[in-house]
Amino acid sequence: MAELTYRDAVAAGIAQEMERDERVVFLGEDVAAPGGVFKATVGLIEKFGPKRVRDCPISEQAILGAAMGAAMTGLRPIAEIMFSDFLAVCWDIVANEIAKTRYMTNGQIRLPLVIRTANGGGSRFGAQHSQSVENWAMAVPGIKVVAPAFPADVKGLLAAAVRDPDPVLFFEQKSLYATKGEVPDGEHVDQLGKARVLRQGKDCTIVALALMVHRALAAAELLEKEHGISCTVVDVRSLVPLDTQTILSEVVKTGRLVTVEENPRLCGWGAEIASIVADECFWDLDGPIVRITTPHVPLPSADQLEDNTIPSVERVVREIREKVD
Amino acid sequence: MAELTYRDAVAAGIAQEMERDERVVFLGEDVAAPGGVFKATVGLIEKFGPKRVRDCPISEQAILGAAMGAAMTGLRPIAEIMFSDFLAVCWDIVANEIAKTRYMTNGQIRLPLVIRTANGGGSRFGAQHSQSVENWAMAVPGIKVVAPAFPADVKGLLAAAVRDPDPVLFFEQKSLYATKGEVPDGEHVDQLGKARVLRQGKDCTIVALALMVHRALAAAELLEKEHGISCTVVDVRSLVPLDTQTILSEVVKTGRLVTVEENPRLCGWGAEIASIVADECFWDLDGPIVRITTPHVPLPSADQLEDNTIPSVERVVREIREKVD
Amino acid sequence: MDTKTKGRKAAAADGDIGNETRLELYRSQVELRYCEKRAYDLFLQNLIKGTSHLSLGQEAIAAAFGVAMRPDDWTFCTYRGHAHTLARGASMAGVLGELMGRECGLLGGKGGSMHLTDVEHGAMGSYAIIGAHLPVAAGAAWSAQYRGSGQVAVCFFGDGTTNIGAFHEALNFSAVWSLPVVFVCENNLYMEYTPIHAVTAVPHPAADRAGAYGLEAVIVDGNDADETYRVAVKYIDRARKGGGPALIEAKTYRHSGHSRADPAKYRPEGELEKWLERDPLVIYRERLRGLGFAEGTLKDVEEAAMRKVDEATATAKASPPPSVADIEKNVWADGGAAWRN
Amino acid sequence: MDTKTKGRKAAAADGDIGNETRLELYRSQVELRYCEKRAYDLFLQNLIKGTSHLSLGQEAIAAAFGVAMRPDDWTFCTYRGHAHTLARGASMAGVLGELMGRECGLLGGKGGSMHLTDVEHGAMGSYAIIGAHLPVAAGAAWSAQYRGSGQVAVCFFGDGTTNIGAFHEALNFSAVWSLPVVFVCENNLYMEYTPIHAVTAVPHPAADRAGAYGLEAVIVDGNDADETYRVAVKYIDRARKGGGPALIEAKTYRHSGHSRADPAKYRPEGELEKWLERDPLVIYRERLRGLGFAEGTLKDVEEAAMRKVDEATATAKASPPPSVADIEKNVWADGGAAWRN
Ligand SMILES: Cc1ncc(C[n+]2csc(CCOP(=O)(O)OP(=O)(O)O)c2C)c(N)n1
Ligand SMILES: Cc1ncc(C[n+]2csc(CCOP(=O)(O)OP(=O)(O)O)c2C)c(N)n1
Ligand SMILES: [Mg+2]
Ligand SMILES: [Mg+2]
Repeated sequence: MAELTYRDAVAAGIAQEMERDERVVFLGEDVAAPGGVFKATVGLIEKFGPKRVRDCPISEQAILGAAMGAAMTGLRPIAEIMFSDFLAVCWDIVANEIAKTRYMTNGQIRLPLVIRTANGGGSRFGAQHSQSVENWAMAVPGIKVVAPAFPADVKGLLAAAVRDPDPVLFFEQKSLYATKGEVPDGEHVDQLGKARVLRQGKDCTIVALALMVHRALAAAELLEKEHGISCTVVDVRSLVPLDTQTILSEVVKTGRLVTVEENPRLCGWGAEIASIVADECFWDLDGPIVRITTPHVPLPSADQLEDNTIPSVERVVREIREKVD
Repeated sequence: MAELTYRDAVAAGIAQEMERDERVVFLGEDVAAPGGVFKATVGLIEKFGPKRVRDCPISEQAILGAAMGAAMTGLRPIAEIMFSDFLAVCWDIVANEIAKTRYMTNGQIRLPLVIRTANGGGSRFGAQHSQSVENWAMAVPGIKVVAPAFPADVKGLLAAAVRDPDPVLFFEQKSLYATKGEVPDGEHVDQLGKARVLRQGKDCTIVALALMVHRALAAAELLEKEHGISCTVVDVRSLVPLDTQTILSEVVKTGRLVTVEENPRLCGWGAEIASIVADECFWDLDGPIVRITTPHVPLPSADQLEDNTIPSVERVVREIREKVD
Repeated sequence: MDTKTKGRKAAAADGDIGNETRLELYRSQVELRYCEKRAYDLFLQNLIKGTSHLSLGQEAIAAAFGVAMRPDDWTFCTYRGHAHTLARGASMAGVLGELMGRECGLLGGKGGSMHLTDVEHGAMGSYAIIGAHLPVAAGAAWSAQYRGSGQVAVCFFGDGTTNIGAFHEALNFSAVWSLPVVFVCENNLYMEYTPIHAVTAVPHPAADRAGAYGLEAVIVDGNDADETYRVAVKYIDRARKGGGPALIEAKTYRHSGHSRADPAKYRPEGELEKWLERDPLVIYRERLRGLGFAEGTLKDVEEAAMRKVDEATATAKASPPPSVADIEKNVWADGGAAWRN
Repeated sequence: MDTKTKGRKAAAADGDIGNETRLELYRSQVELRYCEKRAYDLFLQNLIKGTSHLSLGQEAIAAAFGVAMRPDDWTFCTYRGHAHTLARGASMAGVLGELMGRECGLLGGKGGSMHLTDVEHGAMGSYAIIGAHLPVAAGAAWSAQYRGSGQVAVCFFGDGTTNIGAFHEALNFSAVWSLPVVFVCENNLYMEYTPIHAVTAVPHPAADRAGAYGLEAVIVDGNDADETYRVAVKYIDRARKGGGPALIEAKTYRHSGHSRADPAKYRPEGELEKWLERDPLVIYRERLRGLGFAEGTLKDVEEAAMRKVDEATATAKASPPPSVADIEKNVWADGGAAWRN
């Protein structure tokens, strides 16, 4: 096991797949020679050359359209959209073209491609460079949605996404790029659609994603130590496909569900999970379902404001203490 | 009271507001001389002239950008996006610019504008011309979201949207354009953020929107007559602001919630309402929350397929009989 | 004449087009015309639901490119794509069946008239959101370039499409990467109901923009199959040899309304009549007669085309509607639609 | 000199610019330079969090337009918008305060460095998604045209922005509607870290596209405040009189990296040095000296600017962080953030 940053795990995952499969190509803005604005793709151009690692104009529709056209004709492109907020400028290609084409053509066209993008807040970048938009993607049938919290998952899930025959939207939380973690040596390929139980408790099941997984874990620790509340923490990892088996069985064990979401409240992925649980585990619930989310506001920029907008460890502790007992 | 079609109620609402306020202007593709592809804006160019009613190039970003720039400098534009699916090509202007600008500028810029768009299925147009994307809009803080089911609401809510100081996304269900209903004579202005209880029952509260309101009503009638199940039907009308007071109090009365959504399942508005109810009405619920939605697939085109994809009256009846008793 | 030969002929057709190719161009145009007319009749019989966008009057372009392309080249087109899809060799019953929402439809009824696709024949999809397929065509061309396969992507779209952002991005992207893609703007003077000149800053919506991407301005009479064929061969061949993309503006006119619902009342008086005089089929038939083609030869082509259309219609009519079970099929490559375990 | 006068002067400045305007141009450039440098120092002291995009080296353009515009004209700019916002008269403490995330910030800390806005001074926002503000500027121009107010919208953006769809849509739209909007492309040779020539099909990313919208190609030396001022006056004036939009390409260079995080190692050796010789402030100072401006006059300007920057810094530093209660304020016009009752 080597220790890698979340950032380096991105490059490692891409490199692993490019090495084994000539069809894997990588394109984006400032990704090749500059190695990406988050330095997550440093070294790829040196290793694989400018034919396979390509810098693009500021043309997100062209970038994703090109990935789509290449995927349907035999390549397996990885496209970077620098910030997930910019998915809005190419949302048509994502939601109307990439996601729907296989179905509309009754399976004639397959689109094995990955869209990687830096998602989420914490960097004081303001409301147009900090959104968590994995719920935008989850709402669209036909595209898989992955959001890792740890370096090992970054590499393993990215590899799985590249090998997957369907399009995958891969959300990297930008505040996590500098975090470190153990990553298995050698080829590492994980499986899409599997949540992971990071901690077992008796009182409450916390379901979280990406950056919020870290806060949920820290909160669970505090709740246990200081308040005697024992929590399960589930890292969802993949929103589509969604590992409802794991989530439902963990909720049944504790009788309570708390979701921790970085996205603004309305129509977040937590709402979807809440609605599934409120249907399928209704008789197992011992109390209300609690959603902890960013208030339904665009994300403010100043540190003091941003830190008090995105759910913090303290807020998770506080809300669980108040609402779960 | 005059009887108007849903379609004519659109033109009537726009005309009413253009008459009273010089600042109201209207733009879109094929909306002026041609009167709109759904014929919902026939007569406006004749009444208000080409300075206030304008045909645009196929440039949705320019259309909504222009509406935004005009709104911040004193006009009150109504912009048409022909099909709501096309919101994807200008999603940046909607989600990143229009929705966020007031907040980001700390209130310096206000954007009194309305985006009207034809939403939903039923016309065999296929997956790129039939989507119900009101949940896309609901997920974005900073924009109000309205979806009327009846001609009177079309006129009244459209007028309210035009007079509202904030941006409003106004979803017209395209299968409803030909339907008729009573519309109050003279000036008619409704209020955003108010749901309407269309029918009171004892066993179950059905919450629906737009086309699904009609199916919920028909289903409720059948359930009552043929199966002795008595349902409340709530027409949500406005997703943002959301009239949680009405919804919660109606759920409390029956102890059961069923949402009927035209959108594909994941992250639909019904999930949001379910999550609110599962938190705030938990102790009042007598059974699981049921969501009836389109399966999580792009909408197929052939009549046989489309009719069996969007929730039908029969399906609502069946699911309520199976799950609510 | 099999499609392989077609390709080779086309590439050699710099000088005289040759009578075999001419007959092929005629055959294709006639088939496209008859099939579209049949589609219109099927509407009137209420056998086609939903919308539909006919290319009546624009057949010369689809035919010319169809004949000029190599079988492994790729076509990308719009909702107005029946002709382009057929011109690549797609099954006519598959096309009409799809319009009618039948099981035998190219897309099993899932896509409908606006999304005709036949990957086997290189028809890589019909796209119903304006502009979206231009970058996709660029991507296919990139894949050809990457693999050195010599394939070319041909992308059809309308005049109105030149005003949307994706057009601009795709053209610049293709030019910078020198991709083997030929963009074909069919300028039929209207977006939906609005004349293109009312919404466009330049008189030639495509040709006047070519310079913005370092490309030469190419305008062709899209109602003349020969002229269009020559231009098609020239720029497809250039792209194939690494000469990069082209942007071609083909002047044409649609005889019917924008879509099923449109009576096309916005046309100035006499405009349609003027263009009917330049009906590509009439022009071409007269030309072939002038070149010595026997009346009988042309009649044979026409009758064969009509038989083909009749047979396709019968097949499509006989096909059942798709099964309701199909609804949850083919979202994913595993054949299903599961979003959960 | 109040802003009203500025406007009138500018409109008359067809021939000689006049010494008063020259001094104003110098004053503005010096203020922008000093303030940007201060912003950089504040980073190094970790008083500015988040990102920040400096216009060091590009001040002549913001200054020239700032002086040329009428006070009720509108500016639309990008994340690299400190200079453009200041040049319209926005409070320097408001700008620095926003960068530092303080209560006194123009946006109360909500927007940050990429979204500077001061509606009172016609600075209608800084937009951080490439291309988005071009259509918005067109919309403001439409509103001016509709109301006959004679206002003009000026929209700044970079070379890299010319390759995104919104650029194309906004230019065509503005040209077709003949809107009073002046688009100003500041070509500083790079998008973020990628040279513009590597991703653009034409050598002059804006000027070579003007023809696609029926506009004349205008290139100006963006490091020469006088030349830029003349061009600004000419096209703003033309737009004001109903002559429609313009697209101006101003050649310039940024002295620092793209943003705070960027050491700009991708630059070829000697490039920065070459451009530093063409530093707009150095050029302009020399020119004024050559025209007979006394050393003392210029020193006065410089010292006053430094005092202004120092005072603004002190004010911003003294300002508290915004209140946490602000988070749920100003989503809606009622001042709140409620999405439910
Ligand atoms: C993004 C988008 N905007 C609007 C439409 C609606 N629409 C469909 S066809 C059309 C006109 C297209 O005109 P043109 O490109 O000239 O093609 P033609 O129909 O003439 O072949 C419009 C506006 C659409 N499908 N997609
Ligand atoms: C749609 C979109 N894509 C990418 C980015 C990331 N980005 C920010 S600035 C920039 C480069 C812009 O270059 P240019 O237009 O030349 O402006 P400059 O920074 O040189 O002033 C990029 C790619 C963005 N903000 N928005
Ligand atoms: Mg057209
Ligand atoms: Mg630049």
